[in-house]
Amino acid sequence: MTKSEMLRMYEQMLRIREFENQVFELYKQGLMPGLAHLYIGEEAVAVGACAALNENDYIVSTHRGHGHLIARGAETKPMMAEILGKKTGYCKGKGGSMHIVAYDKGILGANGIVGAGIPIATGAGYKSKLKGTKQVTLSFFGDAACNQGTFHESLNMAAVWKLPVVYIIENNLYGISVNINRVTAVEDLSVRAKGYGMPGVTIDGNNVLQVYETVRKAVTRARKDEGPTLIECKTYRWKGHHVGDPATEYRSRDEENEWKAKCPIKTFESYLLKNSIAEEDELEEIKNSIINEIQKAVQFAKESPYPEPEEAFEDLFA
Amino acid sequence: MTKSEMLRMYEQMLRIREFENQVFELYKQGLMPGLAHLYIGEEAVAVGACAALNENDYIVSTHRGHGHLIARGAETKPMMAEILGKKTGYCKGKGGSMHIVAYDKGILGANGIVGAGIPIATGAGYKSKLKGTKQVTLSFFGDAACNQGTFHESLNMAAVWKLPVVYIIENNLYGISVNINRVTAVEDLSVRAKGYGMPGVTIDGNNVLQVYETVRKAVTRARKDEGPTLIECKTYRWKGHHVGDPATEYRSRDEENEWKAKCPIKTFESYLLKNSIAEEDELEEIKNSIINEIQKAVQFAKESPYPEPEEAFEDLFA
Amino acid sequence: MKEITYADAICEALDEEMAKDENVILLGEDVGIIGGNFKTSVGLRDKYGEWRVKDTPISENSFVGIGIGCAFTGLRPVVELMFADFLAISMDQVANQAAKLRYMSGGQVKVPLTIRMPIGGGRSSAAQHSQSLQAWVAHIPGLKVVLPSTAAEAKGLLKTAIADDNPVIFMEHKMEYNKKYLVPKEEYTIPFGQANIVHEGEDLTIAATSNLVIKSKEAAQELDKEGIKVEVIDLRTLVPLDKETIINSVKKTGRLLIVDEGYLNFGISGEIALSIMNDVFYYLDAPIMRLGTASVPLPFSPALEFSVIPDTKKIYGKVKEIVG
Amino acid sequence: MKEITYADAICEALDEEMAKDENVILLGEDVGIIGGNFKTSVGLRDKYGEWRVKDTPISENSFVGIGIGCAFTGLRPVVELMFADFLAISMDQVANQAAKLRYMSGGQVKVPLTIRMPIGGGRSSAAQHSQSLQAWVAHIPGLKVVLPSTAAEAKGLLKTAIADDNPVIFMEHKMEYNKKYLVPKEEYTIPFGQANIVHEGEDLTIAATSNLVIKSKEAAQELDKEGIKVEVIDLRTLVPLDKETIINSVKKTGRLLIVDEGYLNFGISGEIALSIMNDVFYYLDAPIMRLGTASVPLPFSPALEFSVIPDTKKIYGKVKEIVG
Ligand SMILES: Cc1ncc(C[n+]2csc(CCOP(=O)(O)OP(=O)(O)O)c2C)c(N)n1
Ligand SMILES: Cc1ncc(C[n+]2csc(CCOP(=O)(O)OP(=O)(O)O)c2C)c(N)n1
Ligand SMILES: [Mg+2]
Ligand SMILES: [Mg+2]
Repeated sequence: MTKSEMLRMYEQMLRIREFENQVFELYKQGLMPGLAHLYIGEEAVAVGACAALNENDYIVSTHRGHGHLIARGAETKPMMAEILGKKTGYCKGKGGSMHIVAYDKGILGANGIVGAGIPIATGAGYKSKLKGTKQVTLSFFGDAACNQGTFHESLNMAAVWKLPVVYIIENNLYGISVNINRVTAVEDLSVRAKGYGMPGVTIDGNNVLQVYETVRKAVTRARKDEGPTLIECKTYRWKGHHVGDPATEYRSRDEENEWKAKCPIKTFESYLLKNSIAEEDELEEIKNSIINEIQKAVQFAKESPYPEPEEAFEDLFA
Repeated sequence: MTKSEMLRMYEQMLRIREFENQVFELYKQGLMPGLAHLYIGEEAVAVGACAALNENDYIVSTHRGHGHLIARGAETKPMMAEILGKKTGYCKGKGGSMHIVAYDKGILGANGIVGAGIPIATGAGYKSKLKGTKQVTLSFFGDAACNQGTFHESLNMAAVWKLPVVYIIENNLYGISVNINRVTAVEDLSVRAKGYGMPGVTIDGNNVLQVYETVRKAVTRARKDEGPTLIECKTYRWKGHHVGDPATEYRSRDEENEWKAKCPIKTFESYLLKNSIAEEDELEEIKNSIINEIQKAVQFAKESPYPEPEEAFEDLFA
Repeated sequence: MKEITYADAICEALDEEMAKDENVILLGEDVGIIGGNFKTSVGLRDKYGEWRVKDTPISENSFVGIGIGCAFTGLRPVVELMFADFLAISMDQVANQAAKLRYMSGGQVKVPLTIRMPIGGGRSSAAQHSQSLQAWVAHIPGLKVVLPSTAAEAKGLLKTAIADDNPVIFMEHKMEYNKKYLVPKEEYTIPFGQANIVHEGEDLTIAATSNLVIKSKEAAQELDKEGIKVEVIDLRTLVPLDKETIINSVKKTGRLLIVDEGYLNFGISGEIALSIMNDVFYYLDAPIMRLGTASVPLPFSPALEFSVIPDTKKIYGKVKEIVG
Repeated sequence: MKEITYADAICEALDEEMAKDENVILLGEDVGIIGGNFKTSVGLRDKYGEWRVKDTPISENSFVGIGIGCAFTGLRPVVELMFADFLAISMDQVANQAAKLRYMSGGQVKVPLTIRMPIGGGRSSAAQHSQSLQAWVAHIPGLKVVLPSTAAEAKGLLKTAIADDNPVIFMEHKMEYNKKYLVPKEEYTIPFGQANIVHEGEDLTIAATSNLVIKSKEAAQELDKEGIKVEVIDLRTLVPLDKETIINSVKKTGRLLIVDEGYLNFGISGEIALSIMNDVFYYLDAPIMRLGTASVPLPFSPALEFSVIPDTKKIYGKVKEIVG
């Protein structure tokens, strides 16, 4: 990995972090309709994974999708505008935080139904396999999604048909308020891969280089038509389940602090500095440019017009 | 296991075989409405498994349910009457072959939706756990049902909550025309148990004693509140998927003959004789009494009246 | 009377029934430690223990099935779906199993199962978390379908649901949870199949469901001032449906407007109209009209969402249109 | 014209579209080696290979989802559900995903997906394999819904479905598969949203779906002899619905009977009636009537089943009741 590739990953993690911070601000200011599920703390997963893709590959995201979208190259202006329900948003205000699609980036969509993106990702894989296009699809989903029937059904089909899909579990320990240990008896969710006949591995989801390396191998495997892989990334969401959840009742501040100490961005920053890959001021510059960019995205979103009521009746049928 | 217990198992296997033979006859004579899925060839699974139960335990069956019901003690007269759509049937003609319930025997129902009985069985287990009744539930289902989401979801919950349920896969190699190897990459479906954190084992489903022993251990475990077990029984259905399927297009006569040579009844018969547990004429007597019983069941069913059209409007709400 | 929220009223109904009958249990996502996504079961896990108030994994189809297995074997489970939209995931257990098992067994078993879920738009929850899918369940024989309006209605009807020996789909409106209402202090229940006239009038009948009953009443009060007397009927239960109350009212008023938040197309309003048509046809002074959610997925942006769902103003406008 | 079965007509439509466009694929249980449970894809796997005609595991919700993923990325998949009852298992992908993804994306994507499935009773398949669930899908914005009557209709409409850039629910009647019909020899398609008058008359209009069109026509021919002239309309597609043809006919006849095999309660007939009410109200000589399946689960025994589903005799009887 070149220096510029590494700095790109660093930048992308920062972009997600700052984007989410500003989404939270907009929520607190009462400017955001509905809710949003923040990706803060999990940045290394999306960024490491998407760094392993080619331009014409696909990703399928979840309700906690901002991170995946940014990591895959979605633009922050139309994302932020969408989150505020504006006409200039990716979905013209029809989708909102949970449903952003950026088709031109191969982003087949976030999804509000837990587990529902997994078969869709598998279908994208089916198409690539059938057409021999060598495109790979990344399917992101949470620990809790691993208990939906779609996880099981889709992974089974992907394995038996050797589809070019990489399944990435973001195990942040919780599905809303429910700790994964209260609803699943196994320690590592990646063991389920054995039941389908595909490789499964559990890694540190806060280590962007490890995520990148692991996903890269899986992507290569998929591209060579050797089939899917299940990768479990252990990570943590720093904030509540959504912007309105204080996360006070079901987990401890100690636990939160323990994970914050393992901040994926800080960790990578130290790595870059310690190994003299980058200088402090270089990183500072990136930070400033990101803050600036996101500020502009917020401004763009705020200043954009709402859609006209009649637009509600458009875009139903092609 | 006592001699009389073994003879009881032998008798039950014969009862199923003869029952199914006569169901097939009724179909061929055009006396049976709809279709039926015959259990011929798989008798050792139901009989071995149900022999391990106490009187107040539960079973949940499938579309291929006649064998489970008989093994669990359902009476052949109201079963046959139900299959012919008669008023004297277990369900007064409303259910038919795929939907027989015999609540007084703890038979919570056959089910026409593949995989749908698994959560229902799991719920019966939940009740036993909550109430501390020590009742165990057997959940039967086929190899193809293992690819339904309900399999995954239910086994996960049973494992994490340590519910007293024993899950029994009848791997007869096919879901209708589809060989399990064409839709699943793993050799033994019992490996999936690991993904939930429960024990899983694959056994010879044509060996009634092995089925009995394996299920007995799992039942004991469940009764001691140690949780569920997944047991895969390798077996084979001798006939087509249902009475109308000649099974000519998707499997070979050689394969069929190979499995017929492993007939669970013949195998057990040889065992009983070789180990001098029973004499030929004892077994002959059992056979004759069974033929006689099923003949009476057929006669009962044939002679029973159909329900009156108005009865279609009864039994909707309690 | 006391003033409590709609969410509290539901919690009270659950609490009272759980206290009375230890076979009543509650299953669903996040119903335990945090007391439900909409705070409808706060404190119940502490009071009744984790086995009677169970946080489930995200496995809707199967935990509804677990509810059925429990109901089959002697319990009276209440299963919560976090959003009515998740009916789509659990529809097999709801419609092919719970609804049919008694009938298919020839009456051998009963399924005393209540399935609760929030419906409705208005919170920018977008297309997959805002649907009012009563048309799906009302269509399936074997399910009772309840749509309470106020907190008092929700409490009384939920207690009846839990005591019912049949599967009951209980649809709560998510915009109501935090609203306060007067609720009787003493214990009470509200029977199924008895619609409730919440506002009397002679000029036009509105038959409404869920919180559109409240909005219809608001519209009626506004119309009162203009001398247009609207009778507002809270349908309460779609199955069983109290046709008699609607018929009697329409015979008096000669006009009927049906108001429901489900998608208008192929929703419940056509059925309600047609099922009373024979009885009221020769009394009608105007065609039967209805209001529903426009037949598009619920859009996210509030600039779009409010244009597609019915509200007080739209009800008011429709009445004026009909009355002339 | 040539004489082929309804199943063959479907197979021909699939074959023609697959030959024309290599992006057309077929997914479903047993569609491959044995050519479908109802023999609607015989020979296609041999012709187009196992990747374009794929036998799937029993994973309905996910293989519908796979169809969506394929449709998203450039294919035109046809997914087969072995029975319409299994919609209940796949409803999330059908109604929350396929129907909504285009809209939620603000029009960025399209979902050219056809989902085929058999509906209907009459084979003693009992409660879980006999349902006609058109009301569920017709209610969901974003889905087109097709119910062909004869083999010729099935072929022409299926070709249109596959060519459509939107999700189409295509419901075949299982009692028709083995029946022979005349079908044009040359290639043809039938557009959506254009109902078809299959029998003309002035006394009463029947608007019917699926194979009840055929039975309605039989009844009409019987009634002809008695001088009762019935106009029979084959609705063909519920979404889009050709209201104009119904309205014009009812304006002429003054009477409407809607006939559909879905459960009567909260089924499609109420909607059809109400959606044309404003246009025909002052032309009506009698209340609009309808026939549907009685609202109980489909019973197994033929002694019971035929008493709950509509047939020629019941249509005949209902017409007599209305007309005279
Ligand atoms: C099918 C379904 N069930 C429930 C929900 C409500 N819900 C939204 S997110 C969520 C938790 C998801 O947890 P996980 O998959 O671990 O993802 P995370 O939120 O932790 O990123 C739940 C229960 C939903 N949106 N869809
Ligand atoms: C959900 C569902 N999908 C499909 C079917 C049609 N079907 C009935 S039995 C069957 C095969 C079941 O195979 P398996 O589970 O292995 O049981 P077996 O028939 O071999 O005993 C299928 C596909 C069904 N009844 N339910
Ligand atoms: Mg999580
Ligand atoms: Mg099998």
